[in-house]
Amino acid sequence: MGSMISISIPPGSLGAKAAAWSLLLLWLMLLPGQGLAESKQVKGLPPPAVLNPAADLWRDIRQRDMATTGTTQVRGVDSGVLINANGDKWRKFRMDQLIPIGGYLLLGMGLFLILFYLIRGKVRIAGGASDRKLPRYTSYERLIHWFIASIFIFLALTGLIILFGRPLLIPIFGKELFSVIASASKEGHNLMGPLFLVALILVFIKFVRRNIYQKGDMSWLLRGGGIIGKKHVPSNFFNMGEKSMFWMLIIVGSVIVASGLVLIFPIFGQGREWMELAHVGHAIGAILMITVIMGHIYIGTIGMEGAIEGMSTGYCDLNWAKEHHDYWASQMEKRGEAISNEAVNRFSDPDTNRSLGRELREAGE
Amino acid sequence: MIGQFIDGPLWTFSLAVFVIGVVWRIVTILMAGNRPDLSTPRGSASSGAIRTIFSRSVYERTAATRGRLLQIAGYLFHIGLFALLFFAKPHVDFYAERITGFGWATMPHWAFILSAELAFLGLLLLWIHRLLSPVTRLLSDLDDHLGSILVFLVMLTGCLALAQSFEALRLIHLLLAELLLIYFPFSKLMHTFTFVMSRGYTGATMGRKGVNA
Amino acid sequence: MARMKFYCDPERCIECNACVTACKNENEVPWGVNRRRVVTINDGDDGERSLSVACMHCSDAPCATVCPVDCFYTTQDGVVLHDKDICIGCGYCFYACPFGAPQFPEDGAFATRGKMDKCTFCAGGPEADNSSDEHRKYGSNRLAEGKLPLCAEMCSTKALLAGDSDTISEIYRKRIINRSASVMARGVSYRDASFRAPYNAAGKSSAKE
Amino acid sequence: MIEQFEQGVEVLRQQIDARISSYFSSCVHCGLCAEACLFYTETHDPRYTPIYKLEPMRKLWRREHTFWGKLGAVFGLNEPLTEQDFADWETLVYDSCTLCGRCSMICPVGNDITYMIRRQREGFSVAGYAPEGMKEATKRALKIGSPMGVTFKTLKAALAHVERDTGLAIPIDKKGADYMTLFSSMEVVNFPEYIESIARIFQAAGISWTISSKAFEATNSGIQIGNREAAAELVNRIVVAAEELNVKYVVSPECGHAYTSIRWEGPNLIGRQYPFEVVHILELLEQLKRDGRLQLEGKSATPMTLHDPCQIVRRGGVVQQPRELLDGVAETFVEMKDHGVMNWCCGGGGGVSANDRAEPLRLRVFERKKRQLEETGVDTLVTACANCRIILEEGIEEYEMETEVISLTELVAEHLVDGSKNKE
Repeated sequence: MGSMISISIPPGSLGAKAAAWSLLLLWLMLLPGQGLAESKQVKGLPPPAVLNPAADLWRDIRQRDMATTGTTQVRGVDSGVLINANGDKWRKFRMDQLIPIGGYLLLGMGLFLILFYLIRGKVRIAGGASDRKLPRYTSYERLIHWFIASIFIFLALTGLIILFGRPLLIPIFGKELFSVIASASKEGHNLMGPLFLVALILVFIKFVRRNIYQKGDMSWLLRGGGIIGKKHVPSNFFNMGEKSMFWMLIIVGSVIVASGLVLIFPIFGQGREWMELAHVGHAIGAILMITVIMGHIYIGTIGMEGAIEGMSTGYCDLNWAKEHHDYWASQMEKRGEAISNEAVNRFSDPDTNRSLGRELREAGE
Repeated sequence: MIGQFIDGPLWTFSLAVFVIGVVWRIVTILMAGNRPDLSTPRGSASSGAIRTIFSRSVYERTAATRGRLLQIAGYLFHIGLFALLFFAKPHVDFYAERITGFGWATMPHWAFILSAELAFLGLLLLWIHRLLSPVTRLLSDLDDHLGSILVFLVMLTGCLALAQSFEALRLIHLLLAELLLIYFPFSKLMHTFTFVMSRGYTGATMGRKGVNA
Repeated sequence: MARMKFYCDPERCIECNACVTACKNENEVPWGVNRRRVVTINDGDDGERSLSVACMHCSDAPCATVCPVDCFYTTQDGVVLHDKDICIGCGYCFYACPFGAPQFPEDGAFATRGKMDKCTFCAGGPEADNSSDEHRKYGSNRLAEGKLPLCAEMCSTKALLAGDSDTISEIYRKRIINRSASVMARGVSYRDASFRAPYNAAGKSSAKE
Repeated sequence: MIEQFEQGVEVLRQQIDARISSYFSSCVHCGLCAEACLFYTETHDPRYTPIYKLEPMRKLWRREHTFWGKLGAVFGLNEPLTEQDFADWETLVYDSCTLCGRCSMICPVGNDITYMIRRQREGFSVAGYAPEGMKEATKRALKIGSPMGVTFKTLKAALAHVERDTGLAIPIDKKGADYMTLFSSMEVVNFPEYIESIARIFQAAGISWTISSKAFEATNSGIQIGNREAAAELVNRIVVAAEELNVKYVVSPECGHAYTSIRWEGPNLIGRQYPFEVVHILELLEQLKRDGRLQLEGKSATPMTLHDPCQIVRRGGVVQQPRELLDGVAETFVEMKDHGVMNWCCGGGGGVSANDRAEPLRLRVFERKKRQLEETGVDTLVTACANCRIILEEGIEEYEMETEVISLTELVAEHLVDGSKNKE
């Protein structure tokens, strides 16, 4: 037994004996990186006969080697664990890394996009809008795009409220009101989350074939997707950037969904470690995804002329398609899929509907 | 103060508007009257009517892609909403306290959440579809959008108030539900009741002809 | 100003669970919520030790740091309390707490979290002392009545100490001195001086001796 | 013109009954009916959505039967039904609807959209917004007795021809006969084989039948254009003739809308029940076959498929009979993918065939039928409606297909046990 004691505490340390009596020292031992190494060996004194055995106990349950769990009458996951060592790591991640770094990343992306817009400006259709259009997305494709988009925006907003609400919103709204907002965000986030999984599956099934990397994608990447220089780089239905974004969405999205499910359903017997890990994955994935999607939204709306048409009306301008997706556009044009603007308007614009009767009658008479 | 108003008089008022409005709407429809059908029937009108009232809920496989999507989303939304409305515990408790005086069997919590998920899935799909499809863009008027928005908001605030611990969230949910109740009799939402009549009339005519409609 | 702390003496705790029962009874906590639990290490083996744990009312509480709605506060007595009207039941405090103190009433089959509940050092919550609201949400407020938490008061072996940290560290210090003195005076090892086998981290292996 | 328009609105107003009110109240604008309409599925033009074709009537209903409409009308907020609406919707109501009734089968709230369009046409025709072709046809039907201008003289010539070919005497104006047979002008002009088949089948089955010289025309342009008075007049002629001849049954020809008009709409148009029964020729044939009075022999080896005429099957209820009959005469009978009550229209029903300006559209939407036919892989198409037959033949010609279209009655006649001839 003596050996046992001497392993734990440097021999001959009377100072250690005194320290072990102190409650404060027990507290210190709970903190990582703190030990008793600083106690100095005093020469000429016999080895310690007595040490507080509680010190050993506390060191063990401190879980540095994740070994000691006890039993308890209280049922529940992890109820036998006396001290959860990872909690502090998780706290540090959240407070020292996630919130500041994540916040600056999102802010930085916003600023970057503003700067980019100011420098580069809107990417115009070089040849101007043509009088013909190509069918780009079917209504089902648009439906699932806007479905995943609306759910994503809702989840991103509610998630960001929970993450950044304390530093940003509490000063504005006060604790009481913010608590209402946060509770609503949490419940909404939890309820809508599983729908993101459904949307992700639908998007994956619908778009995966067009997003497999093809010949020509590499050269698109090497030429910077046309950002460098003024020349447009030809590409297939989706260019390298869009494909990469798709795979990011699928892979990171799966991580987010999987970790999210771990977090909202504490019924699988997952302990704190799992949830902490899931939270880390969820947060990193979400910040990454929001950053990328910000770029996606930018290039889809104010960043590029004619880009949103495909997703809103289902048709894109022929010149736009030739400039940005030349391989696909020329194929489509060869197959005679280009449609005149009037025909497109007739199908998508409700305001021109009334003229049909007259048109038909005039054509018939 | 405003909470008491929402919880008390406004609730009573909206319920009254809803009940009186719905009855009034149904009565005015019936008052328009139908001419009796003099042709010799081949089959029974009443059994045709009953048949159609139920058979129109059956999936129609001949509808094309868009039709399939519409029908599936329609099922999800309606089944989810029905379950939420009548078998979610907070709702049943509310009815028991305010209207009926007695409660009934409620869903377990997981089924409650699941039906909310389904209802949201269905409603979102249907709504985005309404905004995208040329057909529904052409057909939809303010009433359609207002109805969708109100139902969506009621569902959303209901989901945000899921924690059931913030009075403010409950009141927002209740207020929107009351607005919905007031709006209900004057809108498309009346199809909740009139679909029985529509299906019944059509079913009766088709039943007389011996067609399973 | 006093700084309230718990300390559980493992040499004295006999795993009677009276503290758990006392806590449940005094604070009327719902099913599934356990503000205090007794954990036994090396159960049934040589060197078995038990500890009663609850919220330790940390001086720099991790739960308060991570709370997204900032619902925690520390009283003048150093007791860490939270406001249930603000809590949204996110569970972050549960992830961060080293002791597993925050508890969540299960809300149905998916076990979505209700509002967090934890040991209050029998000091209630932010509501007026001993108001019915406070009692309903947080249980007793014995501190306001000048009493210490019931778990410690009930402890038959006085293993669980609660009170001002100066006082309880003094009590514990005296205990250790007394134990050591008795050991040294008799010139035997601690093991021989004690009724109980000393705690052995290796667990079963020590049984051979 | 203004007066005519106001009359039209008034007529339209009278059409709105409890059924239509509940239909409009129920419609949630889901747009599912578009998927059922071949004019939409073939063109993807949203204006061909069935319920959209009812916008004028809905406008009137909304203004006069709903709270917001009435309120808006008081404050002059919502625009009233204008003559321009009639003008704009005329083609939608007449050219792009064959009253096939497929939308009525698919509507999730159970709206009978076809019924509403039929009603809306009443207002349109009174207001003067109807296709010239249909107006003319109605005029001819009222004046001459047939929309195609076929007089009894023409029929008589055709009958004489049949008598010569078959050697059978065709009874005309025979009082007390059991069955009075009607024809459609199309059959008289284009398919006299039909008359011959009828004569041979009735002879073989030993049926006492006759043709009225006063009313042989079964088609009813009044129903297609939506003119209640004209429709009632045309039905009344048949009823009067049948009563004069004191027949027990009136046999409707294959022609689809003729069956609907005489069987289902007729009594309501003239406001009384008939002292006789109306049967469709297929109903009758199937009945005879079941009773053993119709002996058939030999089955055609060529695989056949069936085009269900909308008005007979979906809107008429004669669903199983054609299939029973086909079973008796065809070895291989292939059903189309969507058949029976969910069959796709040929594109020429509801007066569209009488409407010249609708021809390009009609031929375009024939693609649906073409696809359906190609899916079956069968080159022989059996149908039971003279109108469908003409439209199908035109479509087949337009798309240069090899399909042969035959009438079910004629097919049955071909497979008669040759008892009649042997006896002679």
